[in-house]
Amino acid sequence: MAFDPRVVRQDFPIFERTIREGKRLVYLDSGATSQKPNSVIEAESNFYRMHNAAVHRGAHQLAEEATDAYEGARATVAKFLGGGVDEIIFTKSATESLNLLAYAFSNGGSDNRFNLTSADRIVVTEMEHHANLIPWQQLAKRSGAELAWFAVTPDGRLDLSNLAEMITPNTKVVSLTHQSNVLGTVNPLAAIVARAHEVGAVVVLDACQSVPHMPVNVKDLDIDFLAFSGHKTVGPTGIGVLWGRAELLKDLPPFLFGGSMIESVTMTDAIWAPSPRRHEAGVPNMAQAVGLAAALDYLTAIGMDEIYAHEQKLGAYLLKRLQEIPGVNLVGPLTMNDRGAVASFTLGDIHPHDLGQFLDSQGIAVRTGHHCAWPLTRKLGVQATTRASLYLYNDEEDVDALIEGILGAQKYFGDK
Amino acid sequence: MAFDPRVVRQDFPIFERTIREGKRLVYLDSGATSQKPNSVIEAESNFYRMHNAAVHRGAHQLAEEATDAYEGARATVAKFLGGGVDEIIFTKSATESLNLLAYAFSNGGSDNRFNLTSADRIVVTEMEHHANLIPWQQLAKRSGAELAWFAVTPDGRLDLSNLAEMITPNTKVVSLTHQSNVLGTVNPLAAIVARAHEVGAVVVLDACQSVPHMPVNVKDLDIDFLAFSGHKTVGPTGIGVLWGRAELLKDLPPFLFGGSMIESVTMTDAIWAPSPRRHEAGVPNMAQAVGLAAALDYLTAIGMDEIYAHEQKLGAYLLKRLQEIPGVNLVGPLTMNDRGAVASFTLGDIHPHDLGQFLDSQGIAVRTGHHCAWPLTRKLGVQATTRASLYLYNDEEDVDALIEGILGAQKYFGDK
Amino acid sequence: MQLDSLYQEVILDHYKRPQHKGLAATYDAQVHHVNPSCGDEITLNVALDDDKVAAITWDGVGCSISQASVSILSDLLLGKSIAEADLVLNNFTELMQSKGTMVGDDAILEDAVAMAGVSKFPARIKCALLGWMAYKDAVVQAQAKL
Amino acid sequence: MQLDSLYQEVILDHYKRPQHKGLAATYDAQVHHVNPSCGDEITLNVALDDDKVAAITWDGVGCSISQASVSILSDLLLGKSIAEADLVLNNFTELMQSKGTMVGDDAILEDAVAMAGVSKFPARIKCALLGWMAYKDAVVQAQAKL
Ligand SMILES: Cc1ncc(COP(=O)(O)O)c(C=O)c1O
Ligand SMILES: Cc1ncc(COP(=O)(O)O)c(C=O)c1O
Repeated sequence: MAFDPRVVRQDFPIFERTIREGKRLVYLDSGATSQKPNSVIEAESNFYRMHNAAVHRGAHQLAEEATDAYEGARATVAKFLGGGVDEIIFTKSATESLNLLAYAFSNGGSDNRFNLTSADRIVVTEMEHHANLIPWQQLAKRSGAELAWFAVTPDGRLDLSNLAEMITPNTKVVSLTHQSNVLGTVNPLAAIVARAHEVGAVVVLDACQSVPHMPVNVKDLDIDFLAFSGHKTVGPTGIGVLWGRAELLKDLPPFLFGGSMIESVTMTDAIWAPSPRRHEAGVPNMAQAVGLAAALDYLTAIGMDEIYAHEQKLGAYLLKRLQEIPGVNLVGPLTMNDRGAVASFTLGDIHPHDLGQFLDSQGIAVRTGHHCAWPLTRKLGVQATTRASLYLYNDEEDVDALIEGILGAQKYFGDK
Repeated sequence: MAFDPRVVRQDFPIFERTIREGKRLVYLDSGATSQKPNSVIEAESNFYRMHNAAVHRGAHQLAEEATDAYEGARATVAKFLGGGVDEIIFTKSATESLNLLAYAFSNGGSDNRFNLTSADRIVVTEMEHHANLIPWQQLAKRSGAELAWFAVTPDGRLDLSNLAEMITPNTKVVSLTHQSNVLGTVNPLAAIVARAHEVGAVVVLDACQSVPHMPVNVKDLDIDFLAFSGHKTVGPTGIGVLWGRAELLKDLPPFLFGGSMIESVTMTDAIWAPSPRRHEAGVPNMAQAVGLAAALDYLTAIGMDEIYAHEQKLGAYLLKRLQEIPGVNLVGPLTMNDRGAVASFTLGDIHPHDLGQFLDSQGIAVRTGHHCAWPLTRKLGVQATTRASLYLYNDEEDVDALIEGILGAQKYFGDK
Repeated sequence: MQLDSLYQEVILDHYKRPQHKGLAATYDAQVHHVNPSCGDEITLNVALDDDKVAAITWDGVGCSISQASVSILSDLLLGKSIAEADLVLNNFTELMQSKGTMVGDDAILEDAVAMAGVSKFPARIKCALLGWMAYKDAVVQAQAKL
Repeated sequence: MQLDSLYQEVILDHYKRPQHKGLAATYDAQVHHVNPSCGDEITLNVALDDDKVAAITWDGVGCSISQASVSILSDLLLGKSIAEADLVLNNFTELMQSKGTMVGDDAILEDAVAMAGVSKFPARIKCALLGWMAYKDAVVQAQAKL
């Protein structure tokens, strides 16, 4: 059966409601967070209603069932990413996943292989979300390591002309986004990964904006760590994932300390459990892990290839329609080559906040501002942009509504 | 209307199911995690179905509604604890709350008032859960500060005979549990808080086992920080709270770095937002915060005083019935003075795992092991204990079932 | 249309013809405020003459609400005593937090009552307050110098 | 009663009359293993004679499953070649992970087939494996010394 976003939409109860005096909801803010299908909402509720107990802890039937559900969710995530079951760590968000890693690089003491010193270098890019920038800035400050970054070209691509000079032999971590949440740019990983591995650095991928939208296989990408958030992947809030190679996780020092992450404890010392347990302190976000598994099952049933193809087509339509409007100034690549279905732009003299407000009055949800990528926004020479981000439940009608909304805003703010 | 646990139980859908071949569920493991009423499950589902959007970020109606719901939840938590709205930080769990604090004590640099050095002392107790012990152990290792602890007496109380020598003038933090998750002991705070404040130390309260079970008011207790978990408070998994005095939070350095916690960002530096935003990086666990507010509303509607009175009465009954059984050896105080409704015990030669397994076969859920308080278990001279922990939905029938189960286990393992 | 309650004529007028925009060369205090959620910025200069607001000038980039609001503010507070200006400031802040339940006292707020509609759009309240918070900050700094 | 499939007579017998309990004074390797979720502990000594398991002795505290399992193990592996013992070990591990779908090959596992029921109780599998993992570890260490 052909992929049909209108059929998909029926799985998402939020589309049954209306916005601002009866308008149809045109949700173009999935880059911030996605909507949830019934199966995800029910998986979480069902866990509470039927199987709720603390995992790994009780010797009773509910605890067994909860453990099965939680560990089953881990297996689902592993399969979705093409990683091993013991390579999946549940966190509360991609933000926590990336912080976990950045702390781990200074938590292990001088004999730990991840320990950074002032002799080392950390490489990021100028298009990072704050969540994949500030943790590394802080690690640099803590450890004395140097922070360096790939620049962004005027057309919104990474400038890799200085690849070998940027990823120096003393580079220990290269952390970058798979797809920019502002530009849509999908970064070319092969050359970066090859160079990083050549110098013995690990590659960390912020996959927040790729895992929801395209097939992502950690083995094929040959990366070392990957982070994404459940809530952008039609999953619940309060759940994120860190995938890491087993061979690396085994030596990765812990970040959060508490119950269930230990092998033994005295008043003065503790010995850590093996991964992934070592990295999951306390009673976990069980219902959210189960909800995330339902989300990935939902996406898998539709097919990530189908979703990708749909978004490529719809993204091309969005770019085309936007460029027909005089005054629209797109940031980021102008074609769909290595690019996702998100468009950030300015509109003449109309401030993004005002445009966003007008669109909202028409039922159209977009995001405005610097999109938590302030250095990038500054580099692009804009104060703020308006961002429309598409997902599996959007269709051409939604894009048409946006275009009409933009024309309406020009009229509204121009006429007055 | 009189408080009736059988009526309360009707709000919790899990009690409609049965265990092991049709047995009634006798859930005595609320110390590990509590069950959830329908209103909590529905609050979370309803957020996804009706209002889901990224808070604080979008200029559209859903984002406004989500922000209202999330900030409304913060106000509910503040009111429940008797704190200010800006004094509530949402985390994923008490474990994260306590780690946030412990990291903050070394994240600020030498001019930050919280920064610990080798001249300082951290004081905990011997009855701490690993979540309130290991983060401080690690802080001691990072900062060079000394870790000291109040001992536990044979009858399961804190030994405060050396209060003034323990909380020395160079003590900067005193962190302790309000109610022991193993012993049930409720610690006397007034003298500890007075001495801590006398020497200028802050008092951190692990309220995981008190907030769900008794009225807790941070102003009355005169403490400085408090942590608890939603999932033990009839709330969702994946949400915890850190309360802190506004006057302290304002200088507390951040822990997780990323979106929404900044005032401004460049490639090399960041300036932090004020609390509580500074301490909530990334898209938050919005649905879980909303669920937690529904949980606290649920408890408030019943009345924390009512719940406390019920548990005191039921706890007394539990202690009495247990002590009637030859072979039962209770750890912790033997009366309900300054004590909650949880009982940990050994049973002659029958290993807790075997007892727990037998009880499970009767539909009775208890926890066995060291309950994430291994140093305490060792101090008490036991390998492991069996723990029955009560909550608002338990009644005398549940206690009777436990007693019968214990007698059955003695017969089962004795006869063979 | 609900939107018109936000974008009153007065607001769009001030947005298109901002008052006192362009920083004066002399001042008692200069502050720079940013709205971290959208990046809007404002620089504001204040000069005092004893307890009177002798000059307010500003520059900045931002949405119609933030620009109009600071423009209205500078018209409104100029020449007032610091105490009078405080009254206006408090009145305005209260109006912004009213969630659409107040219309604003036009004897005190004059043109600024046009901002009443903003209070119904929580995401925009920070825009409206940006200039006012900057003014508040600047006066404190200027007074500290007296 | 499902519980009886867990607590087989053989298991309770071994629990009450553990075999080879009490550590021998001489050994090639000694290991100490702990089950971190319940605190159960075991110390196990192994002595090898070329490629043969010449002695296994142990001491420890734990539940009936963990105690019976190590008692059965020491009876079963004593006198076997390391390779034969490995076969038993692998067979046993597989049985434990079978979630109740296997009955166990009694030609290989002998008394240890009585542990088959444990595989239906996920929380107890670690108890059953505690001694076996200790044995595995000890043999590797003992061989390293040869
Ligand atoms: C006293 C105490 N402190 C801390 C915790 C940790 O709570 P959580 O696992 O929800 O983070 C618990 C419960 O596990 C506890 O009982
Ligand atoms: C590229 C990118 N990285 C990281 C994040 C942070 O994700 P979260 O806020 O869910 O932790 C986001 C989304 O906000 C993002 O778009």
